[in-house]
Amino acid sequence: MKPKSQIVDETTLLEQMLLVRAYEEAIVAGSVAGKVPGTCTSVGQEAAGVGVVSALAGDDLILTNHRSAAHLLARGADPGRLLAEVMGRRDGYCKGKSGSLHISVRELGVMLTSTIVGGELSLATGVALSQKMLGRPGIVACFFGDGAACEGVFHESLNLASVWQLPILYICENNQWQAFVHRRETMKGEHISERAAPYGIDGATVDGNDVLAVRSAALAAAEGVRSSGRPFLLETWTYRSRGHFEPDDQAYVDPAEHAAWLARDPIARSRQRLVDSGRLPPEEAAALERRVRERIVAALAFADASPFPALDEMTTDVYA
Amino acid sequence: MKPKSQIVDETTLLEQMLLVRAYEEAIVAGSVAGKVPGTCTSVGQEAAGVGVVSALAGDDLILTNHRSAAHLLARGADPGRLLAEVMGRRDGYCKGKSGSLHISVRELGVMLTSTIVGGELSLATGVALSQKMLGRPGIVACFFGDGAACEGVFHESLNLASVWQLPILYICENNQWQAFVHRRETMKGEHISERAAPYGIDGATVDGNDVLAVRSAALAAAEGVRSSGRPFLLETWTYRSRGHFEPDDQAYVDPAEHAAWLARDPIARSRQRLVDSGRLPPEEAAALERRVRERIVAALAFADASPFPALDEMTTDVYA
Amino acid sequence: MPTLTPFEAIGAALAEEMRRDPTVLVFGEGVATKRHDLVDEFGPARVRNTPLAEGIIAGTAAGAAATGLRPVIDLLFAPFLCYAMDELVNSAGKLRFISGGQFAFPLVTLAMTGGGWGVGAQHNHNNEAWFVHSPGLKVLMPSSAADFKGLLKSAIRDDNPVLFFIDLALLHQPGEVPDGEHVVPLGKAKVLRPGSDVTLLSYGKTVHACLAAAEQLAAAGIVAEVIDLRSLKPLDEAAFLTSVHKTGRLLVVHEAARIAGVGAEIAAQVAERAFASLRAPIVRLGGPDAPAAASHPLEQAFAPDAAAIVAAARSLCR
Amino acid sequence: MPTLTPFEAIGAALAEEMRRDPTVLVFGEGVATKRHDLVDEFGPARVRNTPLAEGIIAGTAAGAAATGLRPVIDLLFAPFLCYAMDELVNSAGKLRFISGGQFAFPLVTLAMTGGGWGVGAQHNHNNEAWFVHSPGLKVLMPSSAADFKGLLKSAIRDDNPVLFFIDLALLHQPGEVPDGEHVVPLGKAKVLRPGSDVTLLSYGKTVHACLAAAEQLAAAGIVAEVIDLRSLKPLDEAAFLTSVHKTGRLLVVHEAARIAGVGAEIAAQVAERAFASLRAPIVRLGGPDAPAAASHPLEQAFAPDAAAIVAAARSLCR
Ligand SMILES: Cc1ncc(C[n+]2csc(CCOP(=O)(O)OP(=O)(O)O)c2C)c(N)n1
Ligand SMILES: Cc1ncc(C[n+]2csc(CCOP(=O)(O)OP(=O)(O)O)c2C)c(N)n1
Ligand SMILES: [Mg+2]
Ligand SMILES: [Mg+2]
Repeated sequence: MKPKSQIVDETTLLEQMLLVRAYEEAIVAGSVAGKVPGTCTSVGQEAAGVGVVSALAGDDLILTNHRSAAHLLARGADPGRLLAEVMGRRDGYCKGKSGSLHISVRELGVMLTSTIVGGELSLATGVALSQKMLGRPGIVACFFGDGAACEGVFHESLNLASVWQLPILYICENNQWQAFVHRRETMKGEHISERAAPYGIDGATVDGNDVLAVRSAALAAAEGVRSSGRPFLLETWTYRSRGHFEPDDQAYVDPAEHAAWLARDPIARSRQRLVDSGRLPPEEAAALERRVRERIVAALAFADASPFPALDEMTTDVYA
Repeated sequence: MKPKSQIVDETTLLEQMLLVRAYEEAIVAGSVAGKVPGTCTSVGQEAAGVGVVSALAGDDLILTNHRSAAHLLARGADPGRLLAEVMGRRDGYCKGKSGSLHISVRELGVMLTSTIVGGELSLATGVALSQKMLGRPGIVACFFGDGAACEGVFHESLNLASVWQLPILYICENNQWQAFVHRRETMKGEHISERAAPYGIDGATVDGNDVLAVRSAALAAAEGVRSSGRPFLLETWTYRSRGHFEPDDQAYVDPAEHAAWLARDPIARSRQRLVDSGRLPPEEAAALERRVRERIVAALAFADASPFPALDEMTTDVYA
Repeated sequence: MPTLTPFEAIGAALAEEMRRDPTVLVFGEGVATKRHDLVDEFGPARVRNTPLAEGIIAGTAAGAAATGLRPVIDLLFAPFLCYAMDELVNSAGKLRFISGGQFAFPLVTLAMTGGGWGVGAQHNHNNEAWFVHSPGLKVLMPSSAADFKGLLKSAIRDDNPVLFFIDLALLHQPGEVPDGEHVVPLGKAKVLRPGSDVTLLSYGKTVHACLAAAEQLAAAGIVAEVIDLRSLKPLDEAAFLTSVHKTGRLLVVHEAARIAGVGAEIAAQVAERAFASLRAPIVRLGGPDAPAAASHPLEQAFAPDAAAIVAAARSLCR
Repeated sequence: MPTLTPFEAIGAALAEEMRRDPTVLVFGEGVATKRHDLVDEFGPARVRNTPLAEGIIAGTAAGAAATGLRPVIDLLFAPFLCYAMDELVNSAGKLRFISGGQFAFPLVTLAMTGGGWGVGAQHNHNNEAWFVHSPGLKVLMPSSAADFKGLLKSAIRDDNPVLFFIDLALLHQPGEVPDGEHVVPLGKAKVLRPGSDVTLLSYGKTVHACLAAAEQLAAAGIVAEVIDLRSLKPLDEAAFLTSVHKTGRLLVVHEAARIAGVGAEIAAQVAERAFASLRAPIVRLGGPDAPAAASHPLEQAFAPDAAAIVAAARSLCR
């Protein structure tokens, strides 16, 4: 069976990217207004997240981290329930207990999100072991950052996945930043994908700001993992346009580098390509953007109307 | 200045290897007799340890682990004080508090031995940072096993040493075993030295059962670290002939592999080469062996005569 | 009743639970070598050696537990848990709550601890109190072969992450284990010897020191009640409160450092909830605030012995 | 007296100690970005950003401390200490003892903790008790800007590994800091408000809740003594024993989970050593045995507040 994700067209991908952007801009605006807690946004990285998720099958499982909006929304998460979670409300996917940093949505296969950098890498092997031993079809897509690739558990995870032949698609979103530190300060070499070979794992790097390139690299990689049952490391080469966490004045960022990457904004590029090729008339593009913004307005209203959890929720869900 | 270690001849190396062997055989015999606690021996790996230590300068520093006899003895540690430590006696290098697994001898530059697998890798970067920032000449030689190369901190250590340009000679004694598990079960590929490249570090593998080969590889590697101020990863390819810890029936060991490696015993090879080439007449070799055995007999007597520490030593040396 | 060592009792519990439930599996450094009988019966997929990397062992267990398996992992010695704290505490312990109850973590972590092998402070460190202080985790530390088996079976069936501490000194001490299905519930202490003058509360090997002390105290006319806590979390509060209401005197004993150890929690609870019954100060006997030495006499002196317990109990009952 | 926030007080302490002693250096994830004034003054070799890897940060600090440097490391949030437990506990805490005193580990680890930022249980977890229970380590947790500065300076000068916990809610609350050389010794609690009826003992931000409670209690005719522990290890036992001898009643308050928290150690010590002075049960107020929620009202309710302290104190003094 061909997974349904394989029939996605670029307009759908653009819409998803726009949704992610609008969602995060709403959070930024809300946090400036003091109505929404700050978060880690993925502005500038939408293609990397959306492109990979679009290449997954419905029964594949996702593990992600603190910078998860693109993964969640592309997977079909409801922006209202996500915003409710960010705002600590009862209708959030995690009942408001998580907040923005570790949102899991089990019903969508987004499992065990951890904000401990590297946490998802340590858990992914177990999830994949379950898939393999219980004979379930889905592979495991594990998203992590270039910073996480400095944690020792990255190495432990890849090594175990290789030795035990676990079906994991590792996706490193190399956004050049590790909180307030540039990748250049923390590692030699540019590419995390090069770190796969010593474990007997194949790796590749793709332009993470081109949603079609990401999608096709991810389709190939996921297909490889699926058919071989072995891990693969895909690096999406991208850039975190905003700060690490809202608010962040980005005073530490080189303006030239920043500008160069802004010029490669994944949403503008995809929109341009669609419009230029005639696949998306400008007025339809505008309508798309309007629709997405309306969805977010409604989502925000939903979240805002959701009550805070009752105080006795402080001690529920601790033990099974 | 040429470090004095560079004028060592093979007979000296053989003597050191014989000393290590005799020392560990005494421990094995003592533990069978119930007089000495069991230890992790390095029988079969003597060339790897002795060859590297012989290539270090006097002001270089060594970090090692639970399997440290060759490093300590080649560095000049007194077998009597070592045995006293193994036996938990007051005259041990660590007052009997360490026992065999984490013997440090600061006066010889053997620092911060940890029996936590990977512990020495996490500490070596700090020792090297001190050397570098305080302008001290010695490099840091950090010994670890193939098993330790599975711990995440191996990756963290190499990455930091590379990024901060720390003068560390990493030496992986790949003895094929990780306690009761063969290397084959825990990693793809044979060589730990291949794991250096992604961090921008050079690596090499040498026949760890040929003391001259080890020595010359280590001399070159140490010289490189010394002159560049950068790390290097040297793998000594060897075999743990005895069990992980005494006693150990080695029921889990493949007899064919074991036999093949025994045929490459580093002491027999070196002795043979010296005798065959006429550099060491057989009767001198026999005399050497006798001398070494006599030293160990005396050392054992010294250790046995050393009292146990007083009970109030239980709470000294905890805080500075 | 058959006689088993705790090592054998653990093996029996593993085998029985693996037979009962195909989702139970066990992995760790050398566990397939050490328990090759399990490999023979259940195959290499369910009994696995791992690379030497405690973090990923525990993380893998947590990920597997949340998605349908029931892993038992052997992390060997308690100090090695230091490499697995994120996975045990931040993941297994917290992600159920953080996710609003979306996941459960039925996983058991085995770790040996305590003196007896002369291997020093990086193998011998009773850190069980850390896990008692960490949310979402349960903590066991049995003192008899029967409880090793019965508690491990319960731990495997429990839907929460359980730390199962093995007092090294007991591992090869044979004891009777009831035939057939023998399951001991978590969170239940056991009164090993009833008494009226003083409560001796302990867990792990110092339970045996308490029993020996009680024997000696009896000769001196002091009737000590000896309670084996067994489960450090959940704590059987009713058991020790009931006992102190009766005896009015409490001595808590463990090998772990006294400072901020499990004994502190018990003393604090009693000082709050059984205050009116107390006839004497609450006394804790525990290890010093020091790493454990390898040297045999020092290692042995670390844990409170029967003589110290007798002396403390006598002075309480004076 | 100048007014500084604890963030600034930490910066001032670092700058002064780095000026005084060229072997002091600071490193961590983003510390050179966050404290660029220190980079300007002391250069990039002594103020370093690191890769994102807490284990090697702490291990490097331990190795450097043993060989001539005096590192201060910033591990950001207390739950991230989980990745550095081996290096802090097994290496820095134990290798002095294990080596028979050959090494010392003058190193300071900074970590933020507690509610206030709505970031949930993987950033907010008061695990200071773990380190109190670990040999060879010292543990500090100040409540005032002055103590942030004075204790950090002492910690840097101390020859032992010190865990320095920063209560997040206090970080940007300005307070007066004495001019010039201001050093606060480790191991000394501070009586913030003398009293005779009940002792309120706390550390970190709940000290302020205790002060507010004392104010309200005074209005009700109950004279509470408020003590800020400041140093969790070494503990100033004389300070709280003296106070309880006087008041006969003890309430221990902290945000950390009650179970096996630092309050348990204090309650246990008092129940042993000031038993005869006690006129009421010892009560502990602490967080629940649960991870901290991100949701604001739940996060805030985690830590005991003044109302809870007043209620508990009143019932003690009834
Ligand atoms: C163990 C741990 N250390 C530090 C942090 C703080 N922190 C959160 S995100 C982050 C940067 C992560 O960088 P990267 O992995 O590249 O992901 P990105 O944020 O760039 O997506 C840091 C340092 C953390 N959450 N967990
Ligand atoms: C963190 C940790 N895990 C496990 C152990 C138990 N252990 C001691 S030595 C050893 C094997 C180490 O293998 P390797 O690094 O190859 O060194 P070798 O013993 O072969 O010299 C193991 C598993 C330990 N001491 N520390
Ligand atoms: Mg990044
Ligand atoms: Mg090995």
